[in-house]
Amino acid sequence: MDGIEEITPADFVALLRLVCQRIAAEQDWLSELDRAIGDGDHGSSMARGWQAALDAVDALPEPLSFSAVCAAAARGFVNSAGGATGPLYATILMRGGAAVKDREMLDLGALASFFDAAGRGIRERGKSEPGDKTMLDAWLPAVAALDAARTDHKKLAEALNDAAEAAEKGAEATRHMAARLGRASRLGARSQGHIDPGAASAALLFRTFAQGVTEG
Amino acid sequence: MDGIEEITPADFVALLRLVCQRIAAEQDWLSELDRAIGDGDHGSSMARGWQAALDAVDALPEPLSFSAVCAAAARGFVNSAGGATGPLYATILMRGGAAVKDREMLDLGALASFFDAAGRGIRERGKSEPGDKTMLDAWLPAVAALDAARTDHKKLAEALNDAAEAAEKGAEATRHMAARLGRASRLGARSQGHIDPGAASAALLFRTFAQGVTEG
Amino acid sequence: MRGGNKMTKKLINDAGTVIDEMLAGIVAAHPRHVRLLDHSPRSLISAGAPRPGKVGIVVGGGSGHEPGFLGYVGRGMADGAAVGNPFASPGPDPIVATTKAVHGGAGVLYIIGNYAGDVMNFEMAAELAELESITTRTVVVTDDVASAPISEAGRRRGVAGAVFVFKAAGAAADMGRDLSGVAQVAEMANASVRTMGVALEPCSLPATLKHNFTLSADELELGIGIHGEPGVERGPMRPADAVADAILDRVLAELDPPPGSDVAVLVNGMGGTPLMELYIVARHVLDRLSRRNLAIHRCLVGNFLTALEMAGCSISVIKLNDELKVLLDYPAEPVLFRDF
Amino acid sequence: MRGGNKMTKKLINDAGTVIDEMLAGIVAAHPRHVRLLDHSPRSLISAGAPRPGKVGIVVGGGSGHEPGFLGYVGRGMADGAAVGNPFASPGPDPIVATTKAVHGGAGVLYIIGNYAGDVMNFEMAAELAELESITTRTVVVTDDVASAPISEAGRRRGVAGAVFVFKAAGAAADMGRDLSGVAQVAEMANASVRTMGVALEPCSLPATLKHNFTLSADELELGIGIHGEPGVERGPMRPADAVADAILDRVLAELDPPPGSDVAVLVNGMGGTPLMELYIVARHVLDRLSRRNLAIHRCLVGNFLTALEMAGCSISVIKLNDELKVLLDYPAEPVLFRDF
Ligand SMILES: Nc1ncnc2c1ncn2[C@@H]1O[C@H](COP(=O)(O)OP(=O)(O)O)[C@@H](O)[C@H]1O
Ligand SMILES: Nc1ncnc2c1ncn2[C@@H]1O[C@H](COP(=O)(O)OP(=O)(O)O)[C@@H](O)[C@H]1O
Ligand SMILES: [Mg+2]
Ligand SMILES: [Mg+2]
Ligand SMILES: [Mg+2]
Ligand SMILES: [Mg+2]
Repeated sequence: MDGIEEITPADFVALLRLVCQRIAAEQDWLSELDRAIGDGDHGSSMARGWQAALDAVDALPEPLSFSAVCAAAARGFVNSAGGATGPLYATILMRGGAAVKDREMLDLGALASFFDAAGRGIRERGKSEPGDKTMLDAWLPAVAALDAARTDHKKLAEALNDAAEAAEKGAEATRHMAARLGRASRLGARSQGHIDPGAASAALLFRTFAQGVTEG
Repeated sequence: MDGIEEITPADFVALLRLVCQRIAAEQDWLSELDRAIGDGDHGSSMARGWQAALDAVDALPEPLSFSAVCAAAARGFVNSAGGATGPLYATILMRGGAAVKDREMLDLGALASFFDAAGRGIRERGKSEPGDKTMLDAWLPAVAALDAARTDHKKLAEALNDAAEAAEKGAEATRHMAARLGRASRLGARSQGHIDPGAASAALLFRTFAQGVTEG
Repeated sequence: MRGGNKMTKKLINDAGTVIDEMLAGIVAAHPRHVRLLDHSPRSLISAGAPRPGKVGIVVGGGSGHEPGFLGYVGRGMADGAAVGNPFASPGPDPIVATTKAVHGGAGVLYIIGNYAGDVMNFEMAAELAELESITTRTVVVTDDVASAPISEAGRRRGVAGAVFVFKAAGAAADMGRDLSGVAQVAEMANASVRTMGVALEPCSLPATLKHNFTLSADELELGIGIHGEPGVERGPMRPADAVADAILDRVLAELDPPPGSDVAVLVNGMGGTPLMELYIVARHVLDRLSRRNLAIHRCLVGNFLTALEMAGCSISVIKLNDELKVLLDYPAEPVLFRDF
Repeated sequence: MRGGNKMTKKLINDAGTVIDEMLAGIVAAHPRHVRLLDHSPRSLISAGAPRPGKVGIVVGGGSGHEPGFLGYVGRGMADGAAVGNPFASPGPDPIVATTKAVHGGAGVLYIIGNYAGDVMNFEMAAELAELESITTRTVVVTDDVASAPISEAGRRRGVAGAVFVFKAAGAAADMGRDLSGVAQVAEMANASVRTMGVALEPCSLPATLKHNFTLSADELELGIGIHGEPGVERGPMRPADAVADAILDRVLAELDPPPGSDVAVLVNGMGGTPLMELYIVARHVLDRLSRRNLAIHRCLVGNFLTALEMAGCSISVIKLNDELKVLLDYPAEPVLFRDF
């Protein structure tokens, strides 16, 4: 997909498949992060969720549409991942899919609205705010970076690279958060010093999209 | 008691007290032995039993008699030691005490009948035979050594030293036993290579008697 | 000390099939009391459900807390359970399937612990049930005093106190109360119970076989969660009475039951702690409550809501009014407690 | 892997007082169901005992097997328990005191496991009871196929199969049979049941806080005893189904129940193994028995006779005739199973 400026539904499925592989590869690290401040299952939940999402997508009849792919992936994900990640990624996929449901191809603008709608979905489903030390803290900076890149007329690959960098910085920043709200605050000061696992996996998702578009 | 040839009830109590101390000191080792082929409690059972025996004896009114001392010790022991050792040592003390109940002092002959009656008590209560890899395998050689020493007109201290050596050899010999009968046989070949804990503690008892009489 | 990098051992065949095999074992062992839905293998349903006109009660959450959640299915308690993977909420599909299977026309009450995953999945399921014209209500259990200050009690985790909530609500439903009445009972029970836990040793998930935290040989963790979430204090090992006191201090400070009033108590094992230790703890708890001139209406001691093989316990105290006393005494037949 | 030289952690105050504190906890938690004798604090007596004309049943043995032994005190099972120290038989005094407290004029049956200490202490107690004109009979449970070959079945250890023996004898006594009739029932149950266990991890005594054996990270011990006595094979870890098969092979080879006959099953946890794993094992056991065309009359799964915090389980199968079926179905209220 090197240099491509538009993503077809098939490209999109290919990108989701890369995410699935990347998450599976980083599964142990993600669970390790969750062990520090949660219950240690984030890696396995994500891996299971994405595998089920791809299985559901692979069972779809041709031709593929963004909304069919997103709906199937959401349903597969939510019923397999379990935990908080399930409904959050289901909401991400459903809201994102709804935002681009009439498109045949996604350009940078469409992809930005996909991730923007997804981010609003996270906030609603999770009743969470930025600074709560959640995946939002990686997601929202990435959405903002995509928006900025669009204003600057950057290429899709470059824009996604900016988004990935912003998400990684956002994830890294959760290390120092001791949010008043959200799960982290239950641990008090002890949550500080640890990256939020959901933020870390969200950053992996943006990084994988960027690499997928760049390297094809 | 160095060189003494007769044991008073008070001497006897002093010897039992030494046994109690010695068992307490070797408690961990005895439990270690029991861990290998049993349930790992022989040291603590013996230590608890002897402590209770001495407590019961210490509560006796003066003047002391062998039968009163033995009965009190037996009852204290059996209700505290628990496990197999409780009724076996209770039987040892009761049968031994009965064998010398009319004595005011124990010479070598009387002490030999004490231990001989005790040995027969073990066999009856335990329904066990020599070679079953039990305390009997230390006890009976010690009784035989006392008998031989008496025939040879040895001194009490020397006779008890012979008994202790015989008991230690007997205990050591249990290492190679894989008895057809008795608890050891449950383990099959795996019981071989381990000394029986009850034989080891019986040998300690004879050794303590020998040292007590020799060193005072 | 457990922990570090060593692998744990489990009597399982495959980490991917533990839940389905466990459920198959449960229905094989108790075929007259529970069944699984053909079309939804993670839905355990009471043999007596649905009962026309009775409010259905659905419990659920992650697995690994057994007899937690699914074990409370049975007459007088829950009508069905939606069963998640180890320590992970079930998805909406099994929750909706369970809801439909236990719906007797009087609506369905969800009773769940306050975990983001459970709350969001049951919320999605409730939206889907609504589409099929089934009215649901959700009561979120929040009894763990260690998980947030009282000013934010709504954010607290749900732990073993849930057993009292299940019991009270199950009795109310069996007595024929309507959905809002049963929900009210569940809310009342939840508002009356406080719990705090302690861990001596960690647990491990089937998928990782690794301990989910590490305590050194002379440490314990006060305020532990039932998934091994960190507690409020990691401190030195201490005698059972001191552990019980540390927990009771916090529980009683909040609950503050007036002298002469009735309470019920649950000393709950986390999975790996022998009953002997739980009764040693119970002795001190009951002693202290009695010295405070409280009447012990009922005391449960054992493994009621576990965290796999974690070593430790939790102590729950619930303040009782006359209504709760009647409800806790009402007969119940939860499937995993039908021994004799 | 547990084991080696590390110290274990326990929720106790003092190794010397664990039993008395546990007993105090049990009577405080269940005051309407059991009591301790004033003059014999290691004698736990059912609230309903003695019942004039009923054969008294006394169980007992070392502690550390909870709910084992003392937990089976209650209507329809045992009338009293003599409670020893951890893994050590009670002495004759508490046994005699228990005997006198439950004697209703119809004699007393002792049901104990086949351990030298228990056998000798109960024998001494029986001699002392005889002096006080109380007739006793003793049935020694010998269900552990791993502990001796069939040719020496009388030397076998008594393990979890004892639960079926308590249940059958308790029902027979409650129905009013005389001493020899109740003893006969207990002998019949003992002759019909076979058990074998497996350990994944060791346990530790309160007095030592040291593991009583060591298994490496990929080992298990087949045929383990309930005190950690070595088993018949130390071998590599394997899937739950393979473990169950290794046990069932030996149990069924001896029991050989004819196709079409009835059996009951107990999948017993050793103390540290989660219920999830026990039901995974139960699934395979029940599946294999069903494929052999046996009818599962009843299946118990849980911690019934434990070895402190040992990880592992045992599987018991009992062949049932019409009489045993009735006796196993008879109601019983053992004190440590009165949850709801
Ligand atoms: N209410 C919420 N809003 C947004 N994100 C959340 C919320 N709750 C949890 N998360 C995210 O989910 C991650 C945990 O996911 P996971 O471990 O899979 O679920 P669980 O917490 O149920 O075990 C957290 O690190 C956080 O980023
Ligand atoms: N039937 C028996 N006859 C003689 N000695 C026995 C018998 N049974 C056990 N013993 C002795 O008791 C010892 C074990 O004692 P202990 O560990 O205190 O009791 P338990 O075996 O009940 O745990 C054995 O090593 C053996 O010497
Ligand atoms: Mg998690
Ligand atoms: Mg022993
Ligand atoms: Mg989780
Ligand atoms: Mg013992």
